[in-house]
Amino acid sequence: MIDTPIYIAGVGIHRFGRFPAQTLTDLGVHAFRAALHDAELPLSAIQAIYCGSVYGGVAAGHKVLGALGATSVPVVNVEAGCASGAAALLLGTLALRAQAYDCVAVLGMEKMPKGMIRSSFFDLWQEQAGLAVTPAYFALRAQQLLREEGLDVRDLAKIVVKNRANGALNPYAMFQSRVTEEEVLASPEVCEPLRLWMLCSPNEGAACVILARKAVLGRRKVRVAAITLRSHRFGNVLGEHTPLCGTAREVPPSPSELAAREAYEIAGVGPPELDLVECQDTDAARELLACRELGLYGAGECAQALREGWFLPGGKIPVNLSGGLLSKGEPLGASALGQVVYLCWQLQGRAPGGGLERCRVALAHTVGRGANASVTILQGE
Amino acid sequence: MIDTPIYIAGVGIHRFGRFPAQTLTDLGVHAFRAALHDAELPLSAIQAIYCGSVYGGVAAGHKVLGALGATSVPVVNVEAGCASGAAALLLGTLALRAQAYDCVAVLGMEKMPKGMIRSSFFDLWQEQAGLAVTPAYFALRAQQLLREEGLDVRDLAKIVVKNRANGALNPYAMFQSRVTEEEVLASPEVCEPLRLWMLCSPNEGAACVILARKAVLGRRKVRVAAITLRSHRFGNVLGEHTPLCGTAREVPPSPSELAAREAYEIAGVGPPELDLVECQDTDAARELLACRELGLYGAGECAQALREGWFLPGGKIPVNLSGGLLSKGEPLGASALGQVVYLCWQLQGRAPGGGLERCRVALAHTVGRGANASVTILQGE
Amino acid sequence: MTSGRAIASVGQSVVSVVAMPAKPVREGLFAASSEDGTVWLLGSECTKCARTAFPASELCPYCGSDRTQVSRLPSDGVVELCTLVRKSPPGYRGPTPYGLAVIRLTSDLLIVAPVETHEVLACGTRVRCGVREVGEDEEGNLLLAPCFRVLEVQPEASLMRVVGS
Amino acid sequence: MTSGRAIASVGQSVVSVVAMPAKPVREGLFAASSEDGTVWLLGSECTKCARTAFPASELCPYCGSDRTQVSRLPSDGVVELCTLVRKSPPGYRGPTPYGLAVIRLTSDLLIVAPVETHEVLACGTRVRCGVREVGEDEEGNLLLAPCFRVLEVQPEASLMRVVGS
Ligand SMILES: [Zn+2]
Ligand SMILES: [Zn+2]
Repeated sequence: MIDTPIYIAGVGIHRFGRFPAQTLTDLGVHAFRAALHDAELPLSAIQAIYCGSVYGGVAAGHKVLGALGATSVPVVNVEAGCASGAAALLLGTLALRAQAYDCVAVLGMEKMPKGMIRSSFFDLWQEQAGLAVTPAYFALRAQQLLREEGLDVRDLAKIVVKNRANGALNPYAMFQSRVTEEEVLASPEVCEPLRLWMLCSPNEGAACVILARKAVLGRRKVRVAAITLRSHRFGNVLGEHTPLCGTAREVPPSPSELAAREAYEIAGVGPPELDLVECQDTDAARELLACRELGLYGAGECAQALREGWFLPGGKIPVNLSGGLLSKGEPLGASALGQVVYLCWQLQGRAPGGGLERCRVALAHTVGRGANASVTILQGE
Repeated sequence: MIDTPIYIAGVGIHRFGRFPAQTLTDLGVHAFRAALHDAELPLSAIQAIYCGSVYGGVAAGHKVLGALGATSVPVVNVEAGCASGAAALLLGTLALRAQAYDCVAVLGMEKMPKGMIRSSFFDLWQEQAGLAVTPAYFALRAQQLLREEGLDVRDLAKIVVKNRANGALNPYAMFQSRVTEEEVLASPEVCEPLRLWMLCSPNEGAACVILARKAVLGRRKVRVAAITLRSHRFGNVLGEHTPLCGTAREVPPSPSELAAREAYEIAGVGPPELDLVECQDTDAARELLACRELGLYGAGECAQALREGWFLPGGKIPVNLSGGLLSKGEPLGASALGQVVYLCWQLQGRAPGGGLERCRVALAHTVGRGANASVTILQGE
Repeated sequence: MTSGRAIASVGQSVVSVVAMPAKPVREGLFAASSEDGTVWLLGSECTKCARTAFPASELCPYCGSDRTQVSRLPSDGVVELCTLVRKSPPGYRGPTPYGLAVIRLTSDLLIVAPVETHEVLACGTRVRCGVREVGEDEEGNLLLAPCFRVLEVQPEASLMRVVGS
Repeated sequence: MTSGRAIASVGQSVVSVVAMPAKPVREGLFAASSEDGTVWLLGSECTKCARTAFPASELCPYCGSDRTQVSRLPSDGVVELCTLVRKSPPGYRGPTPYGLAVIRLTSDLLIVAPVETHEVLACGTRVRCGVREVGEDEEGNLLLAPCFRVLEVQPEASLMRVVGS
C-alpha cells in the first residue's frame, strides 16, 4: 500500500442521544460544521465526502452538503452496519493515499428508531420463525464468554458500572450518570444473562472527521496509522453475521480478530503499545470479548485482567474511557467516528472530562451486522 | 492522482427486468459469479467488494458474499442514487490506485418496487404539498430542452424508436422489441410532453465488474481511463437535486458537465475521440440533454445532430447502442455497471447483437438524485 | 429545520385567521396577510452573496454563508414552463389534476410550484401565490400548502376562507 | 432461494399430513416423516470440503463450491447454550416465551434454533427437532417453523397434529 501519512485535520461531533426536533440532516450539518471549525477550513477545502449511515435513506450525505452550501464535490453514502463510519474513514483514507484529493470529510450520522429495530438484515421467514431476535444472540454470546473465561453476571455488571462512570465525565454522552452494580443487576432481564442496563441503546447522533495529506500546524499531529475493515468467515455459530449453524471444532478467526491483526501489522504496533482503546460494548459482555479479540488479554486471562483493573481509568489499558456505547448509545453510522473524535481529543490532550497523562497510540474498534468489524489505530506525533 | 493503469479483469451481468422468484441476493450472486467466470478467477482472488445499491437495505453486499462463500474481505455498500454503481467503481479504482489491493469486485444490484417509487429523498412536507412528483420534473426539464433546441415531441419519440431498436438486439435488455414513432406518441400521457413509453421503467438486475492492477492475458485489454463522480451546485431550478428555486441568469454547470469535463481531462480524450456512448436516458429528453452535457453536440446544435443521425447505430457517435435504459429499464444500483459491462464487451469485440467495427474509447454516463452524476471512460489497448 | 424558529412569527399569521385549526405543511414556508389575503412564499436572502433561496434556510445553499435572513418573495410571477400532474403522487392528498410549473417571480427568481389548473398553461401566463388545502395531519389540523392561481380567474371560496379574507 | 426446488419434494411431505393448509416458513427448511412424525432440519453437504451448512444452500458458505447436496440433519442434539425470549420479536406471531439455544446435533454440527421451554435450559439438556405453528400467511396457510422440544417432556397435542402422528 502507498504509505503517505494521512492526518486528522479536524473533528466535530453532535452529542449522541435522542433529538426529536432535529432531522438527520440537522445532526450531520452540526457535526460537519464543528469539524470545519475545528480544522479552521472553509467548506471549499473539502474535495470529497464519505457519509456513513445505515438507516439514512437516499442521498443522506448529499442533503447535508446541500444544507451546508452545495459545492459539487463527490458524495458517497456508505453502509457497513456498525462499522459504517469506519468504512467511510477507510474509503477517505484510500482516496487520499491514491492522491485523488488533498482533503476529504468523513461523516457518520444516524437517527435510529426507538426500541427493537426491525432490521432489513433478517429475511421474512427468519422473523416468522422467531429467529430475528437480536438481543438473544447477544445473550448466547455473553453466556459463551462467561463460560470460557470463568466469569459470572456480576462481572458484566461491573463493566456497566465502569463505563457509566466514565460516561458521567463525557458531555457528549447520552447518559451522564453513574450506576451501581446492584442497580444494573436489578434492571429488567432482557435475555439471560443480559439485563437491560447491560445493553446499549440505539439512538441518534453524528460525528465528522476531516482527513488531509498535510497536518494542521500549531496543534499536535494525529495520524491515521491504520484503518481496517473485515467481514466474516463461515463456521462460528455465534458470529456477527448471525448464522444458524457453525462448526464445533475449527472455529474461524472472527472479523474483529482479522481486522485487529491487519491493523497492528500496518501500524507496526501491538497491544502493549496502546494507551487507550474504544471498543464495541453493544452489551457488557461484548466489550470483554472485543478486548480478547483485540489481544488486550489472552484466552482464559479475563478474570485476572478484571481483578487487576486493567481496563479501568488509570489501569494498564483503559477501555471505553469515553463511556463507551453503554453511556453514549449507538447511532450506527456515527458510532465508529464518535470513537475516532474522542481518541483524537485524547491524543491532542483536549478530551472533555479529563485526559490521560500519556496518550500516543489509541485504537478504536467496532463490530456488527454484516458481519463487519473495523479497527482504527491513531497515532500522535 | 497516482496513475497506475486499472484494468477490467472480467464482467458479469444478470439481465435487467422483473424477477419475482429471485431475491436481491440471487441477482447479485448471479452477476458476481458470471464476472468471476469471465475473469477466470476464483473468489479468493477478490480482496475487497464495493456494492452499489439504493434500496438494498442493511448488509446487501455482505449477503452476496455470504452466499458465494464467506471470505472475510472488506465489503462496503454504496449509495449515490442513479450513480451508485459508478460510485462503487470509483471507490474500487481508488483503492487499487492506493495499492491497497490487487483485485477487487464492484457489484451493482437492485430490486425496485413497481410503479412510482416513494423515495426517501423527499421530505414529508414536500409530499404533502404535491411536490414529490418525479416525472413532472422530468417533464419540465424536457420542455426546457425542446424549447432551447427547437425540437418537438416527435423528436423525443424518435429517441425511443432508436433505443428500442437497439435494445431488440440486446439479450440482456428488459424490452427486446421495436416500437414505432406512432406507438410511442399514442402511449398514455404521463406529464406533458412525456408519454409513458418515453420514460424508462424502474426494475431489477445486477452487474459486476472485476478490477485489477494487471490485465488479463489473452484478451484485449480494457482500461478504466477515467471515472468521475460529481454532485451539484445550487442555482439550476431544474437540477437533479430537485430544488424549489433557481436563478434566472448564471445557471451553474450541471453535475454531468462537471463530471464529463473532469473525466475528459483525466483520460486525455474529448468527444471527438469517443466511439460509443451509453448515457442516462431516464426519459427520451434526458438522453438529448446528456449528449449536450457530454459535449457530443453544441448548444443549439441538437436538431442538426438528429437530422444527420449522429447518435444512430452507424452514426458519428452511436448513443445507447445497448438499448439504453429505455430498453433495459433502470435497476438503480446496477444501472451504471450495466453500461460498463456492455462497453467492455464492445471494446473487446464480443457484444451480443453485433459490435461496432471500430471501438477504442467508450464513455458511460449516469445522473440522478442527490444530485449525482458519473462519467466513466474506458479505453481498449 | 432549525431555520423554523426565526420565521415562525411571520409564518403563523396565516394560522391565526382561520376558524378550523390549520397549519402550513412546513413551518415558515409562506406568510399571509390577514387583511387582503396576500400570500408570500418565504425565502432567505444571503447578505454575503446577495442571492435568494426558497425555502428559507439558515445557511445559504449557494455560498454556505450563515448570514441569511428570511424575506418575503414577490407574490406575482409568470409561468415559464408548465406540466400537468394527473394522479396524486405518493403522500399527496390534495385535489388533482394540478399544474407543476417553473414560475419566474417578479424579482427574477425561478421557483417550482403547484398551480391551480386543469390544463397545461402557456408560457407567460401571469400567476399569483395562494394556498390550497392538502388534507389533514394526525392531530386533525388542516394542512395548507402554496399553490399559485392564474390571475384572470377569481379566487375560490375555500381558499378565501383559508387565507382569511 | 434457488435451492428450494431441489428439496421441495422432501419439505412438502410435512404439509400433506395436516388437515388445514400449512407450509413451512421457508421452503426446504425441514422435512417430516408422515409415519412417526420425525422432523429433520435440511442442510447441505459440500462434496468438496465435506462440511455441512444449515439452512441448505446451493453454494457452500464455507468454501464457495457449487457441489453441495441437500441432506437431513440429525433430529437429536444437546443444548450447549440457552437463553429465553420473553417478548415476541418483530414479525413473529408464535407462542412466547420460548428458548433460543445453541444445540449440538449428534453429528457435532452446532445450530441456533428455538426450543419449546418456559425457562433457560441447562447445558447438556437433550432435545429433539419438532415444528411449531407461528401464525398464518396472507393466503391463510398455517405457517410452520422448526422448534426443538426437551426430550423428557411429552410432545404437546398441537404439535402432534401438525407433524402427523
Ligand atoms: Zn450566499
Ligand atoms: Zn465446501
